[in-house]
Amino acid sequence: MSGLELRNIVKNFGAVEVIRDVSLAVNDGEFVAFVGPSGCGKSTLLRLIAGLDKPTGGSIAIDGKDVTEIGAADRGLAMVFQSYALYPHMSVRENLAFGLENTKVAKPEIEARITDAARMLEIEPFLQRRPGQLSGGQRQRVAIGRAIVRRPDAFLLDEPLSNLDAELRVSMRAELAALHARLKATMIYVTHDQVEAMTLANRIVVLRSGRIEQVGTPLELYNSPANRFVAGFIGAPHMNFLEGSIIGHENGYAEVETVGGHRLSVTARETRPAGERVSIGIRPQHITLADGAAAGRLDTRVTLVEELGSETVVHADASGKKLIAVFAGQQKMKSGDSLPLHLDPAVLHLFAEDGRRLS
Amino acid sequence: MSGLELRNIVKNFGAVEVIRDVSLAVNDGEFVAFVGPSGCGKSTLLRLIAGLDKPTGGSIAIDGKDVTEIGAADRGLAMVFQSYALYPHMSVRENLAFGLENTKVAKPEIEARITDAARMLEIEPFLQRRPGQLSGGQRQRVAIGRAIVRRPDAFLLDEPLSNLDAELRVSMRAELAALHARLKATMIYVTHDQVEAMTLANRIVVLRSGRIEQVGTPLELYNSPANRFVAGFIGAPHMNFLEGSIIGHENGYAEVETVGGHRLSVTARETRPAGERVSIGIRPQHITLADGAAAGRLDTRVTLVEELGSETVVHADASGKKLIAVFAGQQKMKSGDSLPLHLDPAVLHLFAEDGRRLS
Amino acid sequence: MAGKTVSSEPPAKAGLRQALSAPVRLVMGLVDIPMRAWQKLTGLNGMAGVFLAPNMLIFTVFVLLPLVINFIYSTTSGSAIFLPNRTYVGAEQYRILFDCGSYLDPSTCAADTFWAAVRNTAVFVVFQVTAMLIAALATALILNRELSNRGFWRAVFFFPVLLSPVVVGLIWKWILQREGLLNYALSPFGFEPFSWLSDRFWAFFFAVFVSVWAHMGFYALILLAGLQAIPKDLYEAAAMDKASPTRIFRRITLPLLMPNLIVVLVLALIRAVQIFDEVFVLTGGGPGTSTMYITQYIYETGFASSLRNPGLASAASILMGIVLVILTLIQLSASNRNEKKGKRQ
Amino acid sequence: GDVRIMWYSDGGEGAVIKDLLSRFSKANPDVNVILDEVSYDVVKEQLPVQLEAGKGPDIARVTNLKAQAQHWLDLRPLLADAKYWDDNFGAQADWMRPDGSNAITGFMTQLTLTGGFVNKTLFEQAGVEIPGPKATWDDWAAAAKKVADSQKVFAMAIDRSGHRVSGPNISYGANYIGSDGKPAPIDQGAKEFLSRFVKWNEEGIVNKDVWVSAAGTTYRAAAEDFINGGLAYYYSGSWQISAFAQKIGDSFDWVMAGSPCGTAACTGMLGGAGLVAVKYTQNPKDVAKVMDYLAGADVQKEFAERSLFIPAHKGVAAGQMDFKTDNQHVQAALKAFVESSGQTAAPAVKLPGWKWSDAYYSAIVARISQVIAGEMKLDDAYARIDEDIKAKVAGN
Amino acid sequence: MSAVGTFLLRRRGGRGWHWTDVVTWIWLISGVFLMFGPAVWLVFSSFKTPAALAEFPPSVLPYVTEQTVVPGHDKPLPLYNVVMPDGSSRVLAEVRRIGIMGQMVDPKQPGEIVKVNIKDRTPVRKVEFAAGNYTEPFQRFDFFLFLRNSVFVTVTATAITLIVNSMAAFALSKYQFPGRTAVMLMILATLMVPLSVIVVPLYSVIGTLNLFDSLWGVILPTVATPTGVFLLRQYMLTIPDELIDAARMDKASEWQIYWRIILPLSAPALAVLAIFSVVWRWNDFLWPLIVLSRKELYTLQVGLNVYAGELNVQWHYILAMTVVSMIPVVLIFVFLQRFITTGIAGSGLK
Ligand SMILES: Nc1ncnc2c1ncn2[C@@H]1O[C@H](COP(=O)(O)OP(=O)(O)OP(=O)(O)O)[C@@H](O)[C@H]1O
Ligand SMILES: Nc1ncnc2c1ncn2[C@@H]1O[C@H](COP(=O)(O)OP(=O)(O)OP(=O)(O)O)[C@@H](O)[C@H]1O
Ligand SMILES: O=P(O)(O)OC[C@H](O)CO
Ligand SMILES: [Mg+2]
Ligand SMILES: [Mg+2]
Repeated sequence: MSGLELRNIVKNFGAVEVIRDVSLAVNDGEFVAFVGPSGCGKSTLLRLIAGLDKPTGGSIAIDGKDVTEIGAADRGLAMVFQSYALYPHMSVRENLAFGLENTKVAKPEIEARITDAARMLEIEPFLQRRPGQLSGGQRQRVAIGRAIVRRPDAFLLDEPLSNLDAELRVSMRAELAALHARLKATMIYVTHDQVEAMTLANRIVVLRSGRIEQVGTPLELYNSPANRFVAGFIGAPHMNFLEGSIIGHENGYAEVETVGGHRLSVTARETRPAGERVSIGIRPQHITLADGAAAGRLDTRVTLVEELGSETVVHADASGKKLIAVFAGQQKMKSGDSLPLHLDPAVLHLFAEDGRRLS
Repeated sequence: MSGLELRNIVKNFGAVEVIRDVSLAVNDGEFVAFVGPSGCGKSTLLRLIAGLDKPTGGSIAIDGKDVTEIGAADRGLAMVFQSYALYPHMSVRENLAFGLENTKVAKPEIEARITDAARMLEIEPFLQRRPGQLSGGQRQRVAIGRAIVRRPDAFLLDEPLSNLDAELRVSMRAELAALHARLKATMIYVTHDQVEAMTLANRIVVLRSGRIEQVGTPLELYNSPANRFVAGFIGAPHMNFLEGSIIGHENGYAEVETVGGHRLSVTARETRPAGERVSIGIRPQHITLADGAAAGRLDTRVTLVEELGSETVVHADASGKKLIAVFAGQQKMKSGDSLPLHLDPAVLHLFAEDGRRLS
Repeated sequence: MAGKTVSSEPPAKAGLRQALSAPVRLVMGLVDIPMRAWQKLTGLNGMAGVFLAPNMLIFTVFVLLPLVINFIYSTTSGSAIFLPNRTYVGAEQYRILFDCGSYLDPSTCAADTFWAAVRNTAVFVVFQVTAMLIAALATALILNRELSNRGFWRAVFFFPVLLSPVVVGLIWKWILQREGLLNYALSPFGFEPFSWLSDRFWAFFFAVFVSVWAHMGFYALILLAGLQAIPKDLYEAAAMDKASPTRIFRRITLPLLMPNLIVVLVLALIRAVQIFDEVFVLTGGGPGTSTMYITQYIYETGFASSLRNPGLASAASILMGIVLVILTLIQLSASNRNEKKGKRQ
Repeated sequence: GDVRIMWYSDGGEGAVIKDLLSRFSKANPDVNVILDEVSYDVVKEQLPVQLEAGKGPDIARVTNLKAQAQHWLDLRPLLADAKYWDDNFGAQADWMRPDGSNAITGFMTQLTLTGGFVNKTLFEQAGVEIPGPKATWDDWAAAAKKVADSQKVFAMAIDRSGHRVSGPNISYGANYIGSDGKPAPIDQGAKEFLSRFVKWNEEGIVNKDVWVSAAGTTYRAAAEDFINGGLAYYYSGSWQISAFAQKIGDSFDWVMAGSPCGTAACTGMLGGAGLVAVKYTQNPKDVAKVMDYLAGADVQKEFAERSLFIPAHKGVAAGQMDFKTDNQHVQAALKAFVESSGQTAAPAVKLPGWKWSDAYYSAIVARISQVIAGEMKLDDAYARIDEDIKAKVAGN
Repeated sequence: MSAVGTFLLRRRGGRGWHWTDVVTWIWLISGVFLMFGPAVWLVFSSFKTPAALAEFPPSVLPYVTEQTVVPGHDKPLPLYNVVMPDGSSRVLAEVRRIGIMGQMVDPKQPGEIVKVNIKDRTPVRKVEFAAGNYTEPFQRFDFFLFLRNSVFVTVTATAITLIVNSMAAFALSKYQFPGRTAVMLMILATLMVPLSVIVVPLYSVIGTLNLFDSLWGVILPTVATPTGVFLLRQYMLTIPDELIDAARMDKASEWQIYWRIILPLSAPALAVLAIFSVVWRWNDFLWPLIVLSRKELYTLQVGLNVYAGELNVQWHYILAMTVVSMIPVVLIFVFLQRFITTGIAGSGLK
């Protein structure tokens, strides 16, 4: 399997519109990540694909076959629920075996797959326990295991690693990638973790309030976000935006006046009338310290320093506008220091007032 | 409030030892993060502090008063449950109000606090909904809100942000920091997110299999992990470890032979006999590209490249040993490339065979 | 992290369970084959029909059909038992029941005993159901606490349910009669022997008391199961929220128990309206007709004497049924509102 | 073939009949007699349903004989000696056959007769003379009240039953049966006694509890009070004898004193249970064989003597009875009943075979107890009694 | 904590007695007296002779008058405490009673007859259990046959009740289909007319189906009990739908969801219904009475009822047999009540 196609999906809960006209095609074997702010409709979309809910409008096709009216059990998918939904009365082993028994997999094969999955998820010691006797992260791994053992044509994973520690998350990520490579199964993956989305996905779907904002490969989204929302959403800490207005255009560059009368030139595909409000985006990682009195230097004052060990996040104030910059390693800055910053025109993004990308 | 003291806490579930002799003092107003692998006992410890479970051994004191026998309701703490534990039959507003009504807070005050919390948590639109009608992240925010409105002397937060998107998580983090500053409440915070732990906590407690491995400020843990476990656990991706053996000592440096006969010198506090097995740790962010034929250069081959946009994670193979390196920005490497690496002695960590830190 | 108390079984016991479950699995597996086929054919909605079918079949034949026949009875007269031998009289039986000078004064009715029974039943139901609900709820709440010897305490309160109504009536009659245990126990305090059951108030009181005594365990058990189903973590959350026991009860327990409380309310009401056996043995409906309830009236009219009047009895039972349906509808509409509330997720 | 007998017991008679039947079985291996012992409820509530459905046992012990007469089998053509039956059971044959027929459907397993029991010891202790055979109800009431006052017990009690007060009613001249065979309105005779009875209840001469402590037609006996020595005079019936023998034992002396007199007679009420053959049997011949055996004089005598019953068999009753008990009170009481059965007034003999007697009994007991409970005036009660009976007649 | 205190582990944490603990205790203790007391009394009464049963004021323990063998008398004589005219009291045996005077002898000096007014004597009594109340019925009828029938009816009816009702309850709680409310209402509405009222129509149905005089005729009409459907349905409403979603994703058929997810999670409610069903079917009286007319098919309750005659009820036997027939249900209760434990349905969810 399994190409998946969503056509004009709409889903309402009573008066609440949760999914508004979503169309998307997922190729067979593709790894697609759904990202978007909390409550944007990711889980709902997953449930619609799974067949657990019926869309209010639109249709869903799997492998070209319309499955809109087909029940969840007959769509051949496996799902990791955001809430785990483990069978509380079954041991971990039984939880894992249940789906296999349903599809009449032979006993030894079941045994083998469970052993396999348990090793991979590091839950061997708990196979005899009930979900109620597990920690949050252990439960989550069982939930993943339940989907994995099934070896379905397609996986639907709803924030499967959210409750795991960093180390485990890295190894689970690798396991999922390996699994994807091995099974060649389509995977649809909801996550809030940028690293997961960036490293695992072939394509990322950015959702916002039930609409798709952009679909693209991770680097496409990172480097050329279609609009200000995507730009802000992809990348952590989020992109800094400086409001400003067009002064003029020159060789594909737009001259923009921004905070404190500061002028910046940004690549621009379109010519916009002078005076139009635009915003300039710059990722915190792209901000560098200005050495000396270089042109384009932006004077700021440090308001907060967050030491992450491997990098330092600096919150700075530029004429009342808050900026975040990330510097590698541990820096000797502290709150109140003055901080001259350099914004390289090459890494700036330009967005129109309606959020559309201009650069 | 509220100094907290745990003295030799032990907790068993039947035959399973979950917490083994944990002693810890938390100062009034301190922000302490509990981190550790999934299943290490963080939630259990939190529940013990809360008074929801009784320790099998040891005692708990709050503000110097032994509260081991005192019930949860009388300890004056507020908790965000890992599983949320929202009241399913109450609207979000009622969920938030419940704790306040219990303590006979005046109606307008309740109203004010709910409005406040709802704004901060961005859940105003859902105040009339039941938890069942919310997304995972929205529920989690309600769970946080329930604790926040109470303005207790101490907070216990069990992975409160795990289901939120990156952007929201950043803003929630800031809100929690502000709250901590404003209320001066003690906070105990379980998290799997390194950034949260590093940025929020005054001190981090690293747990492993029910034991405390190290307690210290974030940078202490990052820069001088007490042992190999802590070193590996703090920092993402995790620290690389190269097995090797002592060759000799010289001016506080130890000469170590490691993979592929490669020799490295590392600062060492202790002199260990030559031939002893040790391991050298180096954080992925500290690995740099070797320019030319510099000494100490390590020849590796790229096996996997993960592009995160702002940085690139490179998995490399050094004579059969896997190494991970993180480079800023987007790199032009691809799998199979040869990659000469430089390991600066200044950023190397040395650990004894039993894991103890030597450098 | 709810359910910390769930303990894993010892391996031996688990093994036994597995062994025992093997035949069950086999049977259920066999049933699954046609079930799956049917599901393929009809989808989920068709399955609802399958699950309902056995019950509905038995139900229609053995419950619904007799009820319909019962209704037809109410339109006939005579003492013959089987329908074909009876004469159709239309609404005559209902006319007799409703032939009243004033509905407020039973003595002006042709069927004065019927109306007296109706009035008695109404009063009885109000008090009995209230008392029953309170007692059952209190018992369930207390049995829900972490008691040691749980089985023993449960048995204590459930025990009377095991007794047949006749034995129940009899035990209490022996206790309450003039020369009974109660008077005997009271005599040291200077009480003169008193015929409790010959006094209108006390007879009513004990009719309520004994019927509550006899059935309370039944409802308490239903409520107990409901209480145990309330997730522990909500109580933990409430404890963290500094809720007092009363507030936990009002705001957590009560609303989450609602589905089961509705069961108890509906059943208790229906059974209170139908009260018969134990009160019949206890008071016989006396003193006078003060504890004569509607079912006793029906029984007396339709079955007790050799000159039965099943038509009139059926008509009375149909009227009673209609009243009950209305009362139940009212309760259920309340429950439907609560159904959504009580749902987790 | 099979012959099923549905049988209920009030006391030890089940064991006796079992014994007798086993003798029959030995002698008649071709007839398979099965005794289904049941509670009286079965006979009262289940049997009618079965009968109307054309099913049921082959033989049954029944009290409601007349109303179900259409279901009984006419044994006359099947019996070896119908005349024997007519001679010995003819007096009650009408109770168990449709009006106007001459069928032989069965026989009474026992006769019961209502009458008064006296706690002799209480009378002695109070120094009150026990009233003589011709004493009236008023005399008894007066004497019993004296005993009651002196011994701090209740004076009198009458079972809560329409049947029980009908004897006294008839003694005061009551006649329930109208000229058309349908129920007559309640007459002065009945009112004579009933008004007395109500008055005695109000005055505490009669223990009010008995009648007040039930509604409708529910039967309530006052035997317990008597057994416990708390009652001077108890008007009940012959069936109490064996229970008294068992429960009173040696606690006090008691005697059976027949029925007190009214203005018209000194009668009790007859009653009893009959053993009848059921029309729907598959083996009428075998049924007749069994019935014939059970109706035999020896069998009848043994049954009565061992069960402590008053025999219905004329020949046996006329002969010398040797009741199997060593309790002299019982011997005496049984003899007294056998004797007083001769004094039964004509209307009292007729009532057990009258279709509407039950309607009359029920109405009386239901309404009079309402009067005693203070729910109703006596005159209203009389009116209600007539209406109730009318409704019953109309409904059937 | 006292020994009593350890008997009751309190749920609310903390030291000392919370008011809820006090209420609990009062309730439990009065429960023992009020709920259990009459039952204990019932058990003791079942060992009483008919005379002792009829006795007022009633005693708790079964007493009989003590007897002794006195030389010169064939039969044992009853013993009495006698208050002598001089105020002293003696234990004498009564030879016979004439009117209000008893003729007594002192067992130690058999020759001399003492005349005593019966008001001055009280029987010397001892506790004695009338085992005959138990043994005689056993000898008299086919107890084990009745027992077998009862067990068959109870077990079969309970099994069918549980399966059929839980299936219906599943459909009514977890499916949305048109007419769902109507079905629910119809099921409930039939609770409204008591069995005793529809006995005759039911009898015609049974007759038509040829189930008369068959244990199945006893079983079938009772198994579709609305109580069970209603009870189970309301309980199943509390099982999170997400578990069913998960099972559907696991390719479970609806039947598998029913028996592998819903049934185990409804265990507490099923246990309650099983207890009820066992109690009901075991104690059923009216209905079997109607359907069964042959003693080979009698259930215990029907069989035991032979002691209820028209004019006389032999309570001593009935009580004894009530106690005997209660034993199995008590045991079953004790076994099944274990399953009424913490519902765990919520713990698989976040
Ligand atoms: N009832 C129980 N019986 C046995 N073991 C249990 C029980 N409950 C929890 N455990 C075990 O105790 C350990 C600690 O659990 P805890 O929930 O405290 O972990 P945690 O640190 O919060 O993990 P996570 O990050 O995954 O939430 C786990 O290994 C878990 O399996
Ligand atoms: N039953 C319901 N009634 C009304 N609104 C609902 C209901 N269920 C969900 N919603 C709303 O639908 C929206 C989408 O929910 P969904 O669970 O799909 O979000 P999500 O993208 O998965 O969020 P998260 O990352 O927080 O899990 C949310 O805003 C939620 O409040
Ligand atoms: O009508 P139900 O469902 O209450 O069932 C009651 C039992 O069958 C009584 O025996
Ligand atoms: Mg979600
Ligand atoms: Mg945890």
